[in-house]
Amino acid sequence: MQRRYFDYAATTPLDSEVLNEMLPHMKENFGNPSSVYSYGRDARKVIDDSREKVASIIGAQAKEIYFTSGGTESDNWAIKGTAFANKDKGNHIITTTVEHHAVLHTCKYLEKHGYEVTYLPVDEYGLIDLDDLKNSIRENTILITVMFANNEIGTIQPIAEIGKIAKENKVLFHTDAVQALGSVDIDVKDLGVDLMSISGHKIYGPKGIGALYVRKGVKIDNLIHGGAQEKKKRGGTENTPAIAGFAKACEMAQSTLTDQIKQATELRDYMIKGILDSIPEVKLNGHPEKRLPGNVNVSIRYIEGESILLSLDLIGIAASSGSACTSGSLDPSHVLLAIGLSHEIAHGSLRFSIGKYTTKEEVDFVLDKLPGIIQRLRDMSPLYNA
Amino acid sequence: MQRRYFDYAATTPLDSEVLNEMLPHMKENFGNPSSVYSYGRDARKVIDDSREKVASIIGAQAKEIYFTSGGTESDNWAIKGTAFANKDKGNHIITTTVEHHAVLHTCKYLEKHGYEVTYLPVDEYGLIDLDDLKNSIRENTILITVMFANNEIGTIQPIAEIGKIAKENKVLFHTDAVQALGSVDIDVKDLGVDLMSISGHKIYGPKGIGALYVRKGVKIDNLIHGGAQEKKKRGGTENTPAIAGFAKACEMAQSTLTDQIKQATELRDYMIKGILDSIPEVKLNGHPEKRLPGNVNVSIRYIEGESILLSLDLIGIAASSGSACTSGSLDPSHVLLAIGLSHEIAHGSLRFSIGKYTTKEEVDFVLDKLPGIIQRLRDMSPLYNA
Amino acid sequence: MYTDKVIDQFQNPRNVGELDNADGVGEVGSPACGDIMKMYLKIEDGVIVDVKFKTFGCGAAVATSSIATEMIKGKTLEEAEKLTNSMVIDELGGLPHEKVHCSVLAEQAIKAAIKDYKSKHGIQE
Amino acid sequence: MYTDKVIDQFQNPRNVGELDNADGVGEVGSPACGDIMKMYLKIEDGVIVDVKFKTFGCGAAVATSSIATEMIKGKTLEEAEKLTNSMVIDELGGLPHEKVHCSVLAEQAIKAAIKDYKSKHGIQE
Ligand SMILES: Cc1ncc(COP(=O)(O)O)c(C=O)c1O
Ligand SMILES: Cc1ncc(COP(=O)(O)O)c(C=O)c1O
Ligand code: FES
Ligand code: FES
Repeated sequence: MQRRYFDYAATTPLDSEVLNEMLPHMKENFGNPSSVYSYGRDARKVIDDSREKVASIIGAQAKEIYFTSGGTESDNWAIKGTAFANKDKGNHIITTTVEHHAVLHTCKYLEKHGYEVTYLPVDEYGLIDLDDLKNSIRENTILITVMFANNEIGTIQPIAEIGKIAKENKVLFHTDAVQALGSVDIDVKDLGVDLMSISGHKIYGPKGIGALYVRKGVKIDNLIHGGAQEKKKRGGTENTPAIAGFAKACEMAQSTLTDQIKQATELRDYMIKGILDSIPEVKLNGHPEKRLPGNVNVSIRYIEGESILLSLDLIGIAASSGSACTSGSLDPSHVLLAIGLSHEIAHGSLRFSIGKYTTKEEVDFVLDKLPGIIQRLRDMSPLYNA
Repeated sequence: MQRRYFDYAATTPLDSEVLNEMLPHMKENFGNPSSVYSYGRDARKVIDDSREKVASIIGAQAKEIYFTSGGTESDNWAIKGTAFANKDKGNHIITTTVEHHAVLHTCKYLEKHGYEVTYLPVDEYGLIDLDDLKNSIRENTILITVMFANNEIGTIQPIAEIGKIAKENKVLFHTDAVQALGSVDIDVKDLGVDLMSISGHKIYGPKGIGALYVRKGVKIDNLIHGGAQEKKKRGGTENTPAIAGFAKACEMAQSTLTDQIKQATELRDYMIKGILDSIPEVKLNGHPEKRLPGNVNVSIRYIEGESILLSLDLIGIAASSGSACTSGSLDPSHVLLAIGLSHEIAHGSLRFSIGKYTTKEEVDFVLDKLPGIIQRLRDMSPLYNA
Repeated sequence: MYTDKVIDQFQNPRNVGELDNADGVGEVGSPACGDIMKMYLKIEDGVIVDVKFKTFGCGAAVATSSIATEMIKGKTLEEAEKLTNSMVIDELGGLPHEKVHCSVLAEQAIKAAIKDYKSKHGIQE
Repeated sequence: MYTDKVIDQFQNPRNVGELDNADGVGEVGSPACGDIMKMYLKIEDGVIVDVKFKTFGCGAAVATSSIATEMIKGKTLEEAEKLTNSMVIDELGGLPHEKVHCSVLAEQAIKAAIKDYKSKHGIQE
């Protein structure tokens, strides 16, 4: 069966050019970059070059980029690292209710360790209110962490404005840009961002690699102590192949960014319109314009997400859902609840995410099949026609 | 120029069978294992199977294995995670002066956060004294962390005995087995180990992957919070290719362990004898028998390690040194100082580590070239003949 | 994750729908929790002669409802009351751990429908 | 990491050795720090006519010692005293950041040897 992938927001296939960039470092050029001999020096150079590349596409300097094992580690490090290092200045952190669990669970953990956290609410589109943010800042606020773009509903926050508010109030500003990288033009200096998390596997790069941008001068404790790697800020033998692959993926993302945005946005809007036009009682989640170019998120009344996913999977379509039934837990997506959906509606939500390999034919296939699937499930539902 | 690699303790080349195991998961089978659709289910199965394999070679149950980004993260997690989770029981940790920096720097960090750490000294061979250990245990001791085998001098600690002492005193016992895996037969249950760190890239597996064994029932806080991966104990999208590769590498290491130990031990003893016989004023570091099968570590009087490494590198030999001059810092290896070497002697130390691709011809090449290199550098040294 | 039998029951559910003249109706779960099951029973001489269901829930919820209706059709009320979720799971060839609770719902829905029938007909338990 | 010139000076160091009848000898560094340099100068009419060195240290230490001896041979003491470590680094085509301190040692060793000569000959600074 032909498989049609609509879950680029979860993870992306490795680009074959990226793989080609990685392979030599997995085989011959495997040396430890901390060594003086030639094996090591080759690896060192690859890492230095990669750091340059990653830095340049987000407007940072190479020495402000620290490689990590992924977006989750970057988020944990940014938040715990600045919280612990700036304890003398205060113990208050501001975030939002729609963050990724890597941020939310880290904040919850810090609450158990004497920190206070304000979770800013969002409006029906998933946007925070800037006045709210301003009013939440206190004497003892040390960090604002607001995600760049939401992974579920695609909503893009006003990052530059938040950066300005943070700077005016002399509070550090971290943004989780895992979903934004490769989908939005990012310049950390323009945006006034102090710390930023990014990840490789969301942009056709390898899994298990990410980075944290730490603006020069920002005080941060280590999360992972060890050897002298990453200027002593993150221990562990460097993952040279993954670093090389990540840099290549960044480079490719940057060089095709404008085209990618255009192509994805067109397919996205076509898909949203197609779904809304052909299926009654469906609602778009997230902001109509301020959203990731590849994000389609809809709530479908009367039925439950996992059963839709399963039906789609049986005809080769891979998508995702905000229903808790996909994971077997009780509460549906905290993001969908935060934008005001009822549990029932949240359970019936679907996310299709579009990537660089998505074709109009694939979208048409979904648009062709989805109404029938929905109807079949609605006919089984005690809530429908009820 | 033909390159001869003698730094397997730093990192190993990826085995081509391991790479073959990884490639399908990098390309077609790239799905997110947390997803319900078939892409994801394939990945989930790979991870489950891999966890079984890794568990079985160290005598653990699958559910006691948590994948991490490497040995350093595992060490950090084991120590901080148990320290934070068992704060109510006490704040005292026992370790040794010869641990890897991943352990030492983590302990130093905890000292800044209200923990007390005892650093057990070692004898001239690098072994701790078990009576010392017993005497260091206090009412408020929560963790003993002692490495299985030393990465620099190869000395193997009496792990089973330490396990017994820990159990008798109801103290958790973590061991950093990054160097031991694939070189020593390991059974966590027999050894009485509660937590154990291992890493992929030391056993011909991929970089950026490791695991922490956490015995069932051990209380541990997360180090990296996030999604529901790894039974909610370690967030981050799973690195499926690396996990599959790590499991394959474990399997291969286990199936050839006895032969590998024999082959490496023979080459090691041949190399040690060759160096000691042909070069005057050279001393073996580490224990003569209780040492890793692949570890050769010698101190060479009157000359400095980096200049030896450079000379070796120029004829294609890759080795490593305990001299601070290799990293540009001031103090030579803390391990060599801990076994009682003077700064001067420590600066002139060399480590050759032997791996599964090492041949007798390669060893003979080193034995042929090394005396001349040493002599040339000694002739330049103001300490020689002085 | 799901067995072929689960998939078959999900794709081709038996006995979907409602019974206009049902003798007993049971509804369990809540949309907030992500699952609701509604069972309709037609009962003659203490025997379940017809059964229909409607389910809001995951694939496992649909499959367990469907197979449960097959398992009780033609059975006496006493037999039907003995149906447990593990019998349903066995019949499906197993369910993923986190989906076991969905099968409990099917058992409960049937019990609720029988109870409804009994109370309507004044039968003491 | 090292330039070809560094490697060449390391592999084929010029002026290695000692001068039995040196007019000035300078020694800097300590084995504990991992580097010692010893410079021997032969001086005639205020000109360095011969120079030798011995070095315990890294490749950069050897290379800077070697090239420094080349740079001062045939020079007057005044010229030699003006030698700085950045001149040595330039001559080598650069050094890695963490090896810059090794080049300072060469400068210091020469200065120490000249000082030794001057003090032995009662020359005021
Ligand atoms: C004893 C020991 N512990 C920990 C580590 C760290 O492992 P990794 O490089 O996988 O982070 C190493 C190797 O660098 C090691 O030799
Ligand atoms: C917004 C956001 N933050 C963080 C992460 C975590 O990134 P990673 O999977 O690289 O740990 C993800 C993806 O899972 C994400 O979408
Ligand atoms: S109905 Fe929610 S998990 Fe089955
Ligand atoms: S002599 Fe130690 S770094 Fe150069």
